Amino acid sequence: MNDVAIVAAGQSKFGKRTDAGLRNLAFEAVKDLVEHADNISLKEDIDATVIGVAGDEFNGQGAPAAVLIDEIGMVGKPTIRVESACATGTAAIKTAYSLVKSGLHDTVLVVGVEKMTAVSTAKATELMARAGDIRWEYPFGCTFPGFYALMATKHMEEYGTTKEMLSSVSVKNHFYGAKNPKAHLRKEITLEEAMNSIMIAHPLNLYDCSLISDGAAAVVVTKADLAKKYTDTPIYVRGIGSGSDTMQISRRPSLTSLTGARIAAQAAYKMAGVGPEDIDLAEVHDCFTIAEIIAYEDLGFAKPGEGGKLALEGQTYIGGKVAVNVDGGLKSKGHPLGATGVSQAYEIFRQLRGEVASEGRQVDGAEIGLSHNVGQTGQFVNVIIYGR
Amino acid sequence: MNDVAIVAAGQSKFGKRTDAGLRNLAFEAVKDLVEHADNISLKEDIDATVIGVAGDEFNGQGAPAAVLIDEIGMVGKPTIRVESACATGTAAIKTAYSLVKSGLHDTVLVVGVEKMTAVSTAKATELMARAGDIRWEYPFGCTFPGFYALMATKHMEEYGTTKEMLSSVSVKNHFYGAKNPKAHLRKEITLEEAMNSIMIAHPLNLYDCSLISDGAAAVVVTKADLAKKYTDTPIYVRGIGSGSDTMQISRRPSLTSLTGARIAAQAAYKMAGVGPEDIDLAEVHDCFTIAEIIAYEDLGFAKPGEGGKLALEGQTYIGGKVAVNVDGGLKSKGHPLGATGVSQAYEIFRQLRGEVASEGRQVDGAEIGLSHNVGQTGQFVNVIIYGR
Amino acid sequence: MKKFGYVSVEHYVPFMQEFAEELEKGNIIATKCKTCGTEYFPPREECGNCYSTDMEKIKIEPEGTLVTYTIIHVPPESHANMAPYIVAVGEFNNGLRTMAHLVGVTSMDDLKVGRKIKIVVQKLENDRIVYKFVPA
Amino acid sequence: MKKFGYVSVEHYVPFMQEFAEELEKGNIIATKCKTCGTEYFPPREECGNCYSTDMEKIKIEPEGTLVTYTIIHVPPESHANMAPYIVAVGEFNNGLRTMAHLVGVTSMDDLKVGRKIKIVVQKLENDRIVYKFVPA
Ligand SMILES: [Zn+2]
Ligand SMILES: [Zn+2]
Repeated sequence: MNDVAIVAAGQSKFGKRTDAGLRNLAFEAVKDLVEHADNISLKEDIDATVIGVAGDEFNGQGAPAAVLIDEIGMVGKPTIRVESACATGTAAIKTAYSLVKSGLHDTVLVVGVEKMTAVSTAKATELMARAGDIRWEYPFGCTFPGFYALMATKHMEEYGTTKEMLSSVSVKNHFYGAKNPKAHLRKEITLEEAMNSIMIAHPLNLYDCSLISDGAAAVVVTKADLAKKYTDTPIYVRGIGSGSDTMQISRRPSLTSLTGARIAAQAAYKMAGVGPEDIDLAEVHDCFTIAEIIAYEDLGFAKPGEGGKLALEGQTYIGGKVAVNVDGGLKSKGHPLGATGVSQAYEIFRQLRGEVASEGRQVDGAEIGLSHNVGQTGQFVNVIIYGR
Repeated sequence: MNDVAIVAAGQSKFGKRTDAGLRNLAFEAVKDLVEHADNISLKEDIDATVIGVAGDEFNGQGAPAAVLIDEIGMVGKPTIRVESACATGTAAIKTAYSLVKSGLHDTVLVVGVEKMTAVSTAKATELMARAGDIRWEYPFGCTFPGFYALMATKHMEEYGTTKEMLSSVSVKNHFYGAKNPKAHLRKEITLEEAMNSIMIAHPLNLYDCSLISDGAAAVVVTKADLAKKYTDTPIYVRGIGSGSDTMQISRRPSLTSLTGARIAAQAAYKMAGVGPEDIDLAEVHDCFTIAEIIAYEDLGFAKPGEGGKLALEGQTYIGGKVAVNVDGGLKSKGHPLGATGVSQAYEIFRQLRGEVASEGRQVDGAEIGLSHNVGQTGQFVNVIIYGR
Repeated sequence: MKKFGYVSVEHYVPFMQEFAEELEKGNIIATKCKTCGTEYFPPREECGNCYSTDMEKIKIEPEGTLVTYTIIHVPPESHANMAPYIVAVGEFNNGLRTMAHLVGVTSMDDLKVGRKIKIVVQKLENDRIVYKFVPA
Repeated sequence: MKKFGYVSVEHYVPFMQEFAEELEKGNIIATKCKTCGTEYFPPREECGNCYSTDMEKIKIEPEGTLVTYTIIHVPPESHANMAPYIVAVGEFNNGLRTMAHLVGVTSMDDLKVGRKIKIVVQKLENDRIVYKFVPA
């Protein structure tokens, strides 16, 4: 335990970044990391990079890691690109953890990035739909919101989860996103606005859906015994768990929980030696409001079927049972696929170091943070637990 | 050293596989692995998978690892897809090594696969060209053969490397590929045929270029102290080295050597505690004949500029200085991008266990094998050294 | 050559062509592994449970249950002019589930999770063929 | 909006638009980091050496050297009707290298590695613009 640490983190502004291509976004995150790092020289201290990019087709560049490491000055050093759909960012961190812990590389720079808005929304929707089974589900035009809507319908039917509960998640995440200077959509919304926005995939409306965003995030992962050389306040990786699920969502016995997330959470808690009650703040994968509610249940913050109530009662605001997505989450901060899991680490890194106070959304005294990152509809899930 | 072992390996037939999609190819490699494994149950013994696929667009399936792990019965278990262009396969093995050595997972199944022939050759050429810099080199229509042709021109100019030397590589690789039942193009060719085939990108002609193939390969990677449970004759990973290079080939100071390959080789030799003279057989990345000649030099089998002579003298046949690509190499065996690096491991696994004798291409008493896998034009290079 | 579904992007393997041909005859085919008995629907030509390729065809009975549904209002590019449409999950043969469009809905009652549905074959334009759910 | 090269697939950032506009004026622009002095050609708006974004434009002098070349006979889909064409690497300003088509070749001597070349701007159809090499 505590063998691997994060010693620096950075993030670009998320948003519809007409000013920036894939390479510029990665650079911006790394530059932000460099400017906020305590005592690290990328040129001298980094031994390898891991690049997280989910989709080539959004941007057109094949094998994108090559151009990215050149842009950020890492030419010559080993690099690997990893991809796990929307869980790409945590897959990159897990890979970096392994490279470090295995002894292959001492210090690894992780960059997660996605440029999604260069294509039309219809095209982006198309590309994301193709991450569903192209043989048996894509031919029916089921979109990403559609997949989660199938779960929402079932969750509502089985547990009495209401539209109001779904919308409460959105209201909370916008509340915090408005305070996050790097968030894509910085505005508070009312419950009424959330409930009455245009329908995307029944029962999910516009405010139930995360944004299509451009953005990047970066962290430096190193051996614990080197960590203090780079910063006085490293954050340690205490647990990593991963799970997966059937390709076809229709084949799953349960549509109200992500089996892969339960497997991942259990493994991460076990490795970290903590339970849900120990988590001070959680970054969960709210690609859709229903996904955050299911995450509460899969992570053990609520019993099965009671996630909606937790949201409605405001128990996932700061000061509640557990602070969830107080950076705005995918909903308001944005969801550049490859960046998301790394951005979760970025947020937890800053929260555990007490660096978010000036933004009015610091979880005071946070000691343990959890990152829950879901690819597609649970075919890839990584849960990572970080501690001071 | 010797902490991580390969205990089982399998491969699909490589070729233009109109009968098989991406998922079928992966299944075929895993089935082959299962049928040849000594004592392993994938269901019980595998803790996670690493999937190597280079390009989504060849096949249309986004986030392909999800459908592949479902097809091969690994649902529920952790998975990561890795990509490093044509070096994807070894990136997957390196990732699996790290996951095992780090202690996160004990036993990992690696599957490398690519379905390339579903699109036209022009489209495949286009997609591979887009792995070059889409901003500064793709706009000039430089193909993959074109990139290597730029190196060939320079190598010929600088060292007097001849067309005959290039073609000798092709003749050798076809000689061995003809003996490999899983090779794509199983026919011997004469030096004359090789030298007079149609021009693709001057000075490289058809027989200088590797094939566009469908195929898959799989290996099981585990902790050394579990290895003997699965087989009496595990093969150990003794060294791994990686390097990279500038995105734009035009910016490189040298065009007669791959800097990333030199970095990777040096690191792998150092970790393994061996040198070029200790290598009994090498699987090198002969995407083009010039690439194999440069590999001889980068790996230290020949001095700079003398790789062509090594080929011409037949020193890389079995019985020569070092046996290179005696499975046919990318040239004759085929080059399904994600599968190639895993197929190199498959070949070395079988050679070091003495299992290729019946095919008439066994390197007798081989103790140490080297895998050299290059992504794009050296932006990703992995060198892995395996030993008995 | 018949193709399955409203759109497709992947290479069409012989197995899928056979599946589409059976559909044309009105047969909705699942597969069952002769070695370990695992049933696959949608069908597979390979068993991920025991790595056998010795599979037999079994038929999907038309009567089933609506597991869940959604109404797609914002479609992907490939379905640009079709929205809104209902995508649903149905269960057949006591446990085999698949996705399809649900059509013929005339009241909210037709959308009740758990209600009886039928799976039917429908030919489309452009030599395409598909199965659909209808309220039973 | 001008675009650089014969084809492009990526989102066109303002920096590339500026580059194309300068090309139109006949200026082939490289960049130099004001902080650490690193020069970039093709140009960049960001310094990968010191992470500064404070860059100045510098001009590429037209006289250069042919580093290497190839003749593309089998082109990618996007260049389907252009083959054969010569793709070359040229060196300018004593050490800055880039790729471009080499045109105006009349003898084998024009293809000699190390020979003098010039880099010139050429407007293409469809509002595209490019630089090319010609034997000097
Ligand atoms: Zn079976
Ligand atoms: Zn600088």
